[in-house]
Amino acid sequence: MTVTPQVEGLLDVDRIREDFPILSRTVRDGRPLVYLDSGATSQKPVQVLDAEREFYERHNAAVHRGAHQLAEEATDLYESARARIAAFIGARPSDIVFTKNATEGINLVAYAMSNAATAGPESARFRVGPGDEVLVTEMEHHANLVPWQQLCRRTGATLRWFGLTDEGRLDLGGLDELINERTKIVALTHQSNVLGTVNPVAKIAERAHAVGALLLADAAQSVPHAPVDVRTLGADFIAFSGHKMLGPSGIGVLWGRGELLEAMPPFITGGSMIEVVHLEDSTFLPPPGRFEAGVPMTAQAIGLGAAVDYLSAVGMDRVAAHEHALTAYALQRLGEVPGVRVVGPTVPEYRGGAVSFAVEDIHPHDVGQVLDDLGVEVRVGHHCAWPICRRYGIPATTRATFYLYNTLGEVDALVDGVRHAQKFFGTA
Amino acid sequence: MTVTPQVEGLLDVDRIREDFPILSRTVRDGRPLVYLDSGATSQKPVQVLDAEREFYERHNAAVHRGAHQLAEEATDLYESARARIAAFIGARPSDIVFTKNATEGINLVAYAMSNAATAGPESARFRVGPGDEVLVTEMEHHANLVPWQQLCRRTGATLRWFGLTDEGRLDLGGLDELINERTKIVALTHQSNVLGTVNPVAKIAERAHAVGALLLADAAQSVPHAPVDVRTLGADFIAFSGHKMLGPSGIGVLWGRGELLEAMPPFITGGSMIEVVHLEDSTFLPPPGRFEAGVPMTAQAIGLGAAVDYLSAVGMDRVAAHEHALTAYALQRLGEVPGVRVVGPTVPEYRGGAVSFAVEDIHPHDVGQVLDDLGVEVRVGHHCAWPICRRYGIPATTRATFYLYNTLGEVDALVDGVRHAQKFFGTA
Amino acid sequence: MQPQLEAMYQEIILDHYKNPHHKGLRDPYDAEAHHVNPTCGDEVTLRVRLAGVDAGDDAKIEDVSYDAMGCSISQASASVLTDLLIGRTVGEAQRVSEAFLALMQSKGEGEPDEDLLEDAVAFAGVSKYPARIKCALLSWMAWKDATSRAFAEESSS
Amino acid sequence: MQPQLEAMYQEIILDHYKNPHHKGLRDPYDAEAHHVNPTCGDEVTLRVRLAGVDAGDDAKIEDVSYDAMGCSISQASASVLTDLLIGRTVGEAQRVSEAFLALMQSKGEGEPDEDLLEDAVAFAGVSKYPARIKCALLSWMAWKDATSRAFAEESSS
Ligand SMILES: Cc1ncc(COP(=O)(O)O)c(C=O)c1O
Ligand SMILES: Cc1ncc(COP(=O)(O)O)c(C=O)c1O
Repeated sequence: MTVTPQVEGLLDVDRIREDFPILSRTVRDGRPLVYLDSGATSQKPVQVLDAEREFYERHNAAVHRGAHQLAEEATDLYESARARIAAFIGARPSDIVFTKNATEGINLVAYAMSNAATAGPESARFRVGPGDEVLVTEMEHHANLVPWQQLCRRTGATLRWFGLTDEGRLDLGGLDELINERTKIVALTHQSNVLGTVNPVAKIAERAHAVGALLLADAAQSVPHAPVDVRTLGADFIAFSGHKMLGPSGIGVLWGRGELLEAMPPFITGGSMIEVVHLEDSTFLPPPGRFEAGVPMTAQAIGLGAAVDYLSAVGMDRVAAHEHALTAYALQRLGEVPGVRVVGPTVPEYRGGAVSFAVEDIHPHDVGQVLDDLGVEVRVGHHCAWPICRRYGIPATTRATFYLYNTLGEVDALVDGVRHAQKFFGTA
Repeated sequence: MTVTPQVEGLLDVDRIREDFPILSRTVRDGRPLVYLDSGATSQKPVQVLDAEREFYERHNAAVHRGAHQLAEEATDLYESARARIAAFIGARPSDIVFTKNATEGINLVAYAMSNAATAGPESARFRVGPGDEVLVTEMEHHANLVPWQQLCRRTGATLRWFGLTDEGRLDLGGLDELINERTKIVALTHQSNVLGTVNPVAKIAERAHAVGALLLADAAQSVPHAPVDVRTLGADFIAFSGHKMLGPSGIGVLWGRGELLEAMPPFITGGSMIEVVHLEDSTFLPPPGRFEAGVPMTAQAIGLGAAVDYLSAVGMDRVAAHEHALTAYALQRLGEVPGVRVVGPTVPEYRGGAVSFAVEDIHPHDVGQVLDDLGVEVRVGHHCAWPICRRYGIPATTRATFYLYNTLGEVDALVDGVRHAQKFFGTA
Repeated sequence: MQPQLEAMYQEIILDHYKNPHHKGLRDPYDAEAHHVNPTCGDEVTLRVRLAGVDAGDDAKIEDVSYDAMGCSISQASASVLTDLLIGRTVGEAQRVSEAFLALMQSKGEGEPDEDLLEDAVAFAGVSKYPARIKCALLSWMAWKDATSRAFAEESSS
Repeated sequence: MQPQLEAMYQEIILDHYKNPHHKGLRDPYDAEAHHVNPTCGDEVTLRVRLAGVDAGDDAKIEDVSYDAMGCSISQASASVLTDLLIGRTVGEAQRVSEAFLALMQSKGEGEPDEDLLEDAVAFAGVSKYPARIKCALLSWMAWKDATSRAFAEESSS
């Protein structure tokens, strides 16, 4: 075991870990859990679990529908959560829509764009058809790729993409050609869940706006890990998931510029999003109501409200600094292991804490199996971003991701585990 | 106060109520809570809350994605919940899809039908276009009306509907004309959330199938309150919500016949629903995976699993009998109050426990306010089924809905409250 | 009868509800607005008749007429609105409207200006019930809407 | 080295992984199938060559060749498959395949038939790891698929 060095910017992890009951459990024959898979989903502090339970035990009712006291209390809690979550990203409460996950948020925009074809003239700017272009990148999570493929399929528009450099950055060489007057929307990840790369959203948005295109940033991996302010980000829409940022499963957020949401046709329709309903036809509420059909994810929104309170109390800049330190340390230590190749930027600048790597002559599944056996839980596979694997000519990767509750010692456990795998398979 | 009579079929409510912490709270200046709004959303037993919490504190991970122990445990719990929920309605596990609520389930089918236009030939039977007809009823919840209006808007198909009789039943006089060879799908509620009416789904399905049409039953109000078996119901699809059946918010179910789901194009797309992804195009998993994009509502599915365990332990036939007794009693006692008119069937046969009524010369909002002041929580308004109000020429109704934790004494409190409102507003 | 209930349903409100003032749609009018409360289906159609539209805030409200379907609170509020606004200038009416809105958002803690709001102070108790605030505001929103339409039509003609 | 890990990565498995049998795609063949594990991206392309396709279950498996990209478990499993199935009749092979599937679903509790499964019994430990079962089954699923294609092509020609 390596002696843990003194590193700047680390949080008081011992105290934080007390809030996360799962982190004190053991796995596989009594090994302490080393959870390095927060990029897939994060663990939850008791504060979040308590907020949800308190809601169910004291205030549960259908929001925005009842006139009785429970319904009032539930509505208040739900809308107060919306206000705090909005503030967390510098947004107005009426500009955030609750979805079940980031995936639904992205689909909402993609479907609104095809629905614009049969909506009123106020939605004209969202219409897409043959000749129009939709632009993504080669590093997108399937959640920010497949919905756009399907939009193109429904409308006859053309899908194009930014390629990647060997270092795991976007290749912006063709920026001005790729974003042109045919481009209707640019959909790109703010932070890659595989490479860790943080993309220059503002710069790309500037070009997109210059040609009248919209820009959606997939913020599923950025909002949980660093301060994000929609007033300076440059994007017109962002989507993220609660479960990756200490919140419950089953809740996500779509933020959009007010004037865009205002003009957008609905996606999922039903109760609570209507203004007047006749059998023949209906009219719809202004946002965010227009996009929240049915009884919503009430307890989950309240849980996510508690999660952003928790993150704000720690401070998102401190969360980012902590992860930056862990990432730098992981890049350095993995770099020292012969036969290990990091896929993605090997410097901690403009990158977040997703560290993917290949171990020579050992398939990631086998690396993961050895790590799991040691209690080190990482993810292996294509991480829902298959085109990245194709781009770098690898079948899959092993990926470690960090959060505010991880330690340098856990990075050591990862590196030790990789060396163990090499010994086990006889490659080193 | 009335002396509570001896009635057949009642459950041991005292014991049941101990499982529901919220039912022992007070509202408005210390009044005991009389919760008669389970039709909007039900309360949750500790068994459900414990199942969710236990998941988060012990097993939380992203399902179907990881190879480590937590991911295995989470996947097992999620799929075991699916199997038990499927068994609860007599279905195969692979034929149920988790959605965020019933509304999403209905939208899934409606969007799959418009997506069929640009999907492969296997989806041909779902295609709709000009000349085709979509059939609903005048008693639909907006969740089972607006998505079909929008499908017609997207595709140019025509929306038609069954009217209602003065007694609050479907007017099936025009059955053979309304369901004809142009009909692609019939979407109707199994049990009305306003009138309480239980519709003859099997009979209507028989006619629909005879002309090659599909039938979707909105089971949001039936599955929570009575035994439902998809093998005998006659429907091709049913949708329902967890939050109305003791489960958490943020989870719903769409069931479909296996061979239909198999042939249906996806709705929401992204991670976890794909087979192979290229930048240009992707292929999709078989059901149910194809319809579950993104990290799912894991804890909520597990919570809903605990809810169906709870309901099964009580026995759905006994739940139905209990509600039947409460409903009969409520219809009788409300019938004795001068100036009160029940909207919907006034006999408890072929009806569930939603009792809507009008109080002469007092607006439902005002009735509801007086009741709320007494701790009796009912719903007032159009209950997301506006066309019903138009049909019966009333602006809104007051609605009481019952569940397994309600008592005859609570029905008495409702009736006493209505009389109190009449005194307060000087109408009796 | 509960004290809370009495606090909400002040005699003044019940009086306006039972005997609404200025009810019914009247001609002539400059603009009309139809507003609906989507949660409960309450509806109001409201017309305004202004004198001197080109005087802006100094235009005088000659008439406000309405037809409404809804609960005691929304009905009484419409009736009180007509009492308060007919005969005032648009500028004065806006101040009244803002004061009423503020009262409704006060969660039962407001100190209403009786001189300005007159009978409308009776609605203070309503502000404790979020679901009913919309009822109280329905006709006020329709009035605002109708008034801005009246100005818009004037300026486009 | 953990006992659990050893139980999974039996020497036999590691041997087949490092020195796979019958690897590579060969001609002639009657049918080919390409299978993918969507969770991790592992892929196998597998060809079968039958003698006497019209004999049904009595047709003899002359060759099984494959190309695979994936982890030790999926590679070793493909190698073991070829050892077990080449030279058998389709009917016998189906029994082997079913026995292997049953072993994989046994959650580590299976009592594998050593006479039937030979080297494949080494995969018993894999059945405790749900995420790896798919790896072990990948080539078997491809074989089933290719075989039924071979029959389908025969009957349609
Ligand atoms: C008959 C009926 N259908 C559909 C729904 C919609 O359910 P949800 O809002 O949970 O999607 C409801 C409840 O609101 C209902 O009562
Ligand atoms: C970059 C990125 N985008 C989108 C998603 C999709 O999030 P979810 O599955 O919660 O919808 C994820 C996580 O899986 C992600 O990492």
